[in-house]
Amino acid sequence: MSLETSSSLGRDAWLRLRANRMSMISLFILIGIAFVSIFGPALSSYDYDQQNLDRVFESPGKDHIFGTDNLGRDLFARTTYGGRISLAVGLLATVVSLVIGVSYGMFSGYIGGRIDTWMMRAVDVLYALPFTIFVILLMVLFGRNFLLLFIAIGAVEWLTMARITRAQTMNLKKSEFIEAARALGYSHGRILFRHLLPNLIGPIIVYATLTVPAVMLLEAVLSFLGLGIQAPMSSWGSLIKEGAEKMDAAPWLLLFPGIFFCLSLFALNFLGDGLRDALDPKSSKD
Amino acid sequence: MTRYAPGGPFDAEKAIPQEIKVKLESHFGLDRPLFDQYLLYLKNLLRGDLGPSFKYSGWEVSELIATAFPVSLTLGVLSLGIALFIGIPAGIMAALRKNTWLDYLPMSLSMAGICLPTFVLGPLLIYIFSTQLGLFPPLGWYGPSDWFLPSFTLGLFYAAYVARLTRAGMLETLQQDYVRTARAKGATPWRVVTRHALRGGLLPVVTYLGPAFAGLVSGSFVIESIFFIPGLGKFFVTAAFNRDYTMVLGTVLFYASLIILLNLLVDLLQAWIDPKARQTR
Amino acid sequence: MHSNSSSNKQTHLVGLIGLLCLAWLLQGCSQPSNVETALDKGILHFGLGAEPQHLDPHLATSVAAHNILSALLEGLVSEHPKTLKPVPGVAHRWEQSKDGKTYIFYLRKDAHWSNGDPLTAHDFVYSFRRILNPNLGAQYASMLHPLKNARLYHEGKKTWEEAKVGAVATDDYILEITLEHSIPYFLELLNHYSWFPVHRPTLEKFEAFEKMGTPWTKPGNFVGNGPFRLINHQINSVISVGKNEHYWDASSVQLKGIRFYPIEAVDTEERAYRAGFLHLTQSVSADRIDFLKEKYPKELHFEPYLGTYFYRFNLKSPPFDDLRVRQAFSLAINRQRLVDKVLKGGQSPANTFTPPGTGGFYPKPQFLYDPQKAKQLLDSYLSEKGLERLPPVELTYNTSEGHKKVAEALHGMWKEALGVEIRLLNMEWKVFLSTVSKGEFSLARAGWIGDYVDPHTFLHMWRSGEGLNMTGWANAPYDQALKLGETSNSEKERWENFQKCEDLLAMEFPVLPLYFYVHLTLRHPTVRGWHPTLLDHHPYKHVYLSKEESP
Amino acid sequence: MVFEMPSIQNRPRTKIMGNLDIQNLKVSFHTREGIIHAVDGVDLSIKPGEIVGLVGESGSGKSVTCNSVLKLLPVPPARIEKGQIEWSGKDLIDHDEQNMQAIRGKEISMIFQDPMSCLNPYLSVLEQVAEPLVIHGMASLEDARKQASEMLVNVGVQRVVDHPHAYPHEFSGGMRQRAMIAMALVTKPSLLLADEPTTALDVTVQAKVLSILKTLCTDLGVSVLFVSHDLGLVAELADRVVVMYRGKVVEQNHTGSIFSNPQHPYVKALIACRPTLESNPVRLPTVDDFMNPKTGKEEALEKLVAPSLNLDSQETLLQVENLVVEFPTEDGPVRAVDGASLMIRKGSTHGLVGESGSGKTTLGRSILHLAQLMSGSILYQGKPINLDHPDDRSKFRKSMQIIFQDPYASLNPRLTIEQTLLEPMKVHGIGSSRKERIERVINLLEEVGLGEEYLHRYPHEFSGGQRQRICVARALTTEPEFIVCDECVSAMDVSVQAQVLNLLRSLQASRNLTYLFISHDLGVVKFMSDEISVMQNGKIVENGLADDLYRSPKSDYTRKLLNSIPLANRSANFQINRPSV
Repeated sequence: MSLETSSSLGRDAWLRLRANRMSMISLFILIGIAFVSIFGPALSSYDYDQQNLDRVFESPGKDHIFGTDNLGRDLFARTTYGGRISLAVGLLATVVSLVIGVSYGMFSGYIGGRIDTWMMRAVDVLYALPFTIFVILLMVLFGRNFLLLFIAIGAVEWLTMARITRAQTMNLKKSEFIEAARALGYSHGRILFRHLLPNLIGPIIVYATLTVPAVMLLEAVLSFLGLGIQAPMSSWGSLIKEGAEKMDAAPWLLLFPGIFFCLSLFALNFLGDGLRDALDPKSSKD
Repeated sequence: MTRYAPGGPFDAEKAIPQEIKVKLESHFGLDRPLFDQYLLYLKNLLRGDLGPSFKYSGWEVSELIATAFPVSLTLGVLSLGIALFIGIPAGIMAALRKNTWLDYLPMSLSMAGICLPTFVLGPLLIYIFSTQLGLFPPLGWYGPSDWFLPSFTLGLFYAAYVARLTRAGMLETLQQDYVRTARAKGATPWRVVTRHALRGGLLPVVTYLGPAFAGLVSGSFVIESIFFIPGLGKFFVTAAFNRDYTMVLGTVLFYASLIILLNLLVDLLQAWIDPKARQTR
Repeated sequence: MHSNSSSNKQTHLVGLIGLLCLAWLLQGCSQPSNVETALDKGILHFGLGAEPQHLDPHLATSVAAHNILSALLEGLVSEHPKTLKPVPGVAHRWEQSKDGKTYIFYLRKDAHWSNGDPLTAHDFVYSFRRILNPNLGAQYASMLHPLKNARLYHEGKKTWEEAKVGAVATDDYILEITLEHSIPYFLELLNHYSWFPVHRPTLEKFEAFEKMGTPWTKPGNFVGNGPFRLINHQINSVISVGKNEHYWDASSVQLKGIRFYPIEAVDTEERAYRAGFLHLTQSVSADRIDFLKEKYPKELHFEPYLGTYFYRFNLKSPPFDDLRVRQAFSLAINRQRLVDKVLKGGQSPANTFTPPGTGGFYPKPQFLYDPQKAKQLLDSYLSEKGLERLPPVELTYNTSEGHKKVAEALHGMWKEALGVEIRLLNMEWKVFLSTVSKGEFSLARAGWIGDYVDPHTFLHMWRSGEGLNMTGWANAPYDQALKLGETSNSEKERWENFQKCEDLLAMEFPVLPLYFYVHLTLRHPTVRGWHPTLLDHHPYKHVYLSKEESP
Repeated sequence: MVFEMPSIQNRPRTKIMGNLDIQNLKVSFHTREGIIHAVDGVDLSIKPGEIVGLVGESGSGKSVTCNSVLKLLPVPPARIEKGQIEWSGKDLIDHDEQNMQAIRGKEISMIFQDPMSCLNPYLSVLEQVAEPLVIHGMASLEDARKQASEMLVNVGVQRVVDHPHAYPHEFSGGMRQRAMIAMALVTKPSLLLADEPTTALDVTVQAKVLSILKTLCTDLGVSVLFVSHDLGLVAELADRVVVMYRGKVVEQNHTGSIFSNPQHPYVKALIACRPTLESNPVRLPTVDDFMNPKTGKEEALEKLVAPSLNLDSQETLLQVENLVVEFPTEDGPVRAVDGASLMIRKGSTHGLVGESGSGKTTLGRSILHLAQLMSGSILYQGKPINLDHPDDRSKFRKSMQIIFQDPYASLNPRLTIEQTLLEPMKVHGIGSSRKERIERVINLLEEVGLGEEYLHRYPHEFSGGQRQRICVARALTTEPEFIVCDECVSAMDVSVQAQVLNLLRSLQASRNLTYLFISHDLGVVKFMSDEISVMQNGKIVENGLADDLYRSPKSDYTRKLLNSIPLANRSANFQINRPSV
């Protein structure tokens, strides 16, 4: 059905998203968390690595609203700083996986034929590698730094992205507007980037919102193995790991990073679901 | 690849004289060119010999895998059982009662299950069921009573995924025309779900089973470490950390073949569910 | 979709599964804990900390291996459970020559292997020969270097016979040992597993004389001479030993068996202890001390442990090629605070390298805290180099919560006192070792546990060119003083020379001692005959389980 | 058709001679965008044994009415606001789900439009056909299978006899729809609701399925509510026709009367705007002509015979010679086009008819080099087409265009109309400045009957007919000589179809365009074309002038195609002449 006012697809999707209460709450939570993570460390009167050995394991109070840890560091500063790292790892690794996966999948799906078969066979083979273990191997072998961490994770997560993109490309390739573009004599580059890619964005965004939490979880698992972020920097994963160890003695150490972590995961998932509904072209036709 | 990482299997804090190191490496054939080592390894592999472990002196890699795999397998099967047992009904219920509290509650719980890392859930369950209630042993893998907590911890995590997949799959199939046909026949809701919608709805779950099971068997080292379970994951991680080349290689090969086998099983399962897939093979 | 009428089938199924779960639950809760059953069964449940790489005494390198091997094997002498002073073991008496270079051991005739074979002096000679065999490549072979001419043989320069190594069985039951020079702590040395005997027929069966990694150490194959024998070994799960009826002193062994659990995760081990799964934990996480002190005041033990926790400087690369920087880094550390606020386990601050009192040696405290002086020293270095501030320094440590904590604490102290930025870099154990031994570090964590109770076990590390040194520090006067301290027969002379070594370390700062270890453990009150010892050795034949309150 | 009634001895039952009476039914959908009144006060009744046709275009509420009877509408968003659905004395609206289950499939059965998706792909056909008997406890499992098997044989699905475990995907669309009929009738219900049961099928299959449906229902004494958008089709079958328009019943009468004497202007339009084989008008009347008599041109309705083109005087624009196209599949290559030859003259329309899978679409695409040819030649203005040279390529792409079937899928949803129309000009360097191009775009839009105000909108804001106009405009951006119209009106309601066909015709006249007009609908092709080719199994079975082909078909296949067309759709002056029931 046609709407009275002229509106872009994006606007339309946004309107639908806005009608989805869960997604909007999620979006606000995410914005809030991002805000706190970006500005929190600056707002806090403590540095994330500033110690006060006289005030260790303090429960949440006036000076330290989230309490302090085993070295008397302010948990609020550490949690918000950890948010920066976790969100950055999540986003960057997702971007890496997007760049690799989307170009690979789009290329494979568009070309089709034997090349496509081989390219997808390669993805299958990589799928056969137990992927957590693959990341661990990478981390153990090449030592650890921030850059490598998300490259390793991203390099593993791109597989699913490539599959999704390829499937979508295969579908779209058959659609008549791509045929029309070919009949109009458009170049392959133009078809790929102007006609295919924008139409892939919906599923890509949806999958990306689901990849971010997956990456953050993986980072947490790596933290558990001591392969995560370097101390004294913090990430939610490493804070939760430490908190879990001191769960009965200092529950706040688990509680606050855990709340932040879970909230963002919740929010990202619900936002992803909401985006999926909002961007679904089916729902625009009714 | 492991070979190029810094460190060798015989490095220890107490520095050993170079000549002894050379002796050691020649003992394990590490002094030969990499290519020769590789050939030798392949030759042994054909005989089912994965070589000796560097780290566990006196043990063959195949022997270690043979002892660890049944443990991982039991853990994997139990957790998967729990995951399916909880996840599928929850997913179906959520799909049938879309946008009611019967949907929101299990879906929120499943979200919680996904974002609660096992290293938080594990100790929590131990604290409740073992330390406080004394119902189950806190760790170990010595008898069936040890199986409950770890497989439950792991199962819950996967149940969350299964529930979400089931819900999505069911929502998709419940919209299908053939479900409407079934209703038009006068089928009861129970029959519509079990006989008509479930098969299609579970296809994504089935597709997920392969990687999930492989993940359960291979990636459960966190659980294995928390619950002190002598499973494959722990062997692999310690092997990677210890530069135990033969062990790393052996486990990776083992995993790869396991995954191939699992994918085959999943294909068979899919064929069993989907007659179209049956025909194409 | 309407499905108001929930079907009967559904309910039945749910009910059935519920019952099954309940059955499982009930089955689970009917089991008493290990510690509860242990009193009847006489089994000690022991947290081992790590899976030992080898159960072969000549190849073993870890504390975990020691804990098992001391149950399975026995050397010429044994240890007193409280003082660790030598007491008769396989040898019921021994004689020492005046110059301290020759020992004659008289072996008891009732000493047997666990399969009933008699144990003779030849077995010891065979064992010494095996560990020193260059083809075996044993890491601890150098422990036997005090034996006369052992080095010649070990380095492959001469055969055993040609070298005339100073270990000769003059009789089936008499073993004569000749040393290169007198060693005051020689008898203590004999309790290290590298001196333990191995069963020749078993080794020959598996061609293990010069081959490592043979299955002779597996249960069913292993033949030992200790109070216990190996029953079961499941990797990463459990190692069980049971009483050895062929042990000469079997009647005084009270435990019927020991189960060793190689639980690596400290938290898992603690949970295991709290649930009554273990009698003893290998360690306790520092962060848990306050909590455990409150909950288990009688079961948490802080015991002295002969070891130093320190950092190595790399003298070959800036900024630590300059003495002032090393000094500044040392002076900026408040060791007392580190110990009190961070470690909290009753450790003592290391103001010397050798733990005070090691073998009766009390070095002068010299590594002190003086932040002002530290700042001055660093400033003088910076102004000389024309630097505004020190470029970030990397601190390398191997992955572990405890090391991370210390590193983080020091990071804070240095930042506060010197304003320097430290970058922490954790690595896997093997990567760490190779990085450090290749000298690719600036500042690296280290720790040293004494192999025997003598300052020499600590100070010999800093000899020029010694493999353990790794700092690039070489100092001729130090080598000379060490040599004198090593060989001298007079305690006074030895202490003087060792003090000289300590002085040199405190002047040159190749190393940064932080604190002296304490053995932190949770121990169940039913464990008796277990005494705190400096080396954390606890001869199992004196250990027993009893319900009664200990005196 | 002769068959034995499978008798159920052990469970005698009295057949309810149901009488469906719908009164003042109002159904609305509550969506995010607001409330849509899909059915707005419908009265409808079916007497026992009667076949009632329910006709309307998409969105008229006919399917919703049909689905409301069995309460199969998704609730929410659908809601029955008001009214009664009386079935043998009881109001079904008061029935709860459980009571409805007892009626569904037993007393009232239903068949749906798409046989491809209405059968459960995971269960064997036999099992599904037997299921209603099992559900309603009318037979044991074994007995049910036997009855189902018999019923399947009755509807002509012989396959299940030898292959009791055959699955839906092994069946063609027609066979599946037969199976659906068997499934609906296996319980011998009193009423059958058939919701567009033949729409997705080819004409020949449709004719077959309809005849089976009719015979069977008559024999079993089942009354039928037959829902369709095709008035002509309904005329074949129904005793009485009900026409719906925007949720309301606008006219209901006996089939004969509706055709001979339609009362409501909408019904008149529906009958008139469908191209028939007999007439040869210049333009088709549209619904607008009837509904708005003031602006409409009802007077222009006279059957103006289009001046026929003197084909011989026209030069040949395109010559296709022995074309072969193959597609690789898992079971080896499939020949979609198998040695097709045809000739298209400048300024003419060449029609291409055939059933689905006959290769007509592939042929059209391969002429544009959108599909890889195996062998054969295509000469354009006497020259082969060389796509390798960029200049030739651009020239070729400019002069040949295509319009597709699905106007929803053929526009990039992410581009505005302006972007869509500007892009080809940019790529081919048409127009010197942006301003000039925009002017051209506006002119084009006006030419296809849309205004400047649509420039910045996105495709989803348009109706199907409007979209197809945009597609036409896009095809015209490069000033082509030749356009392939690939089923370009097949998915449309007749009223919209008429508008688009009129547009295409007028554009041809004004721009001297040449069309290759591909369709499965003989009437439409006849209306558009000067010459027609008939395709079957990748081969062209007949070529000829449109009128000749229709009057005296040479091949059996063409004859069969023509015979499958409902009588009413063959002639505008159709008089119902049915044998009485």
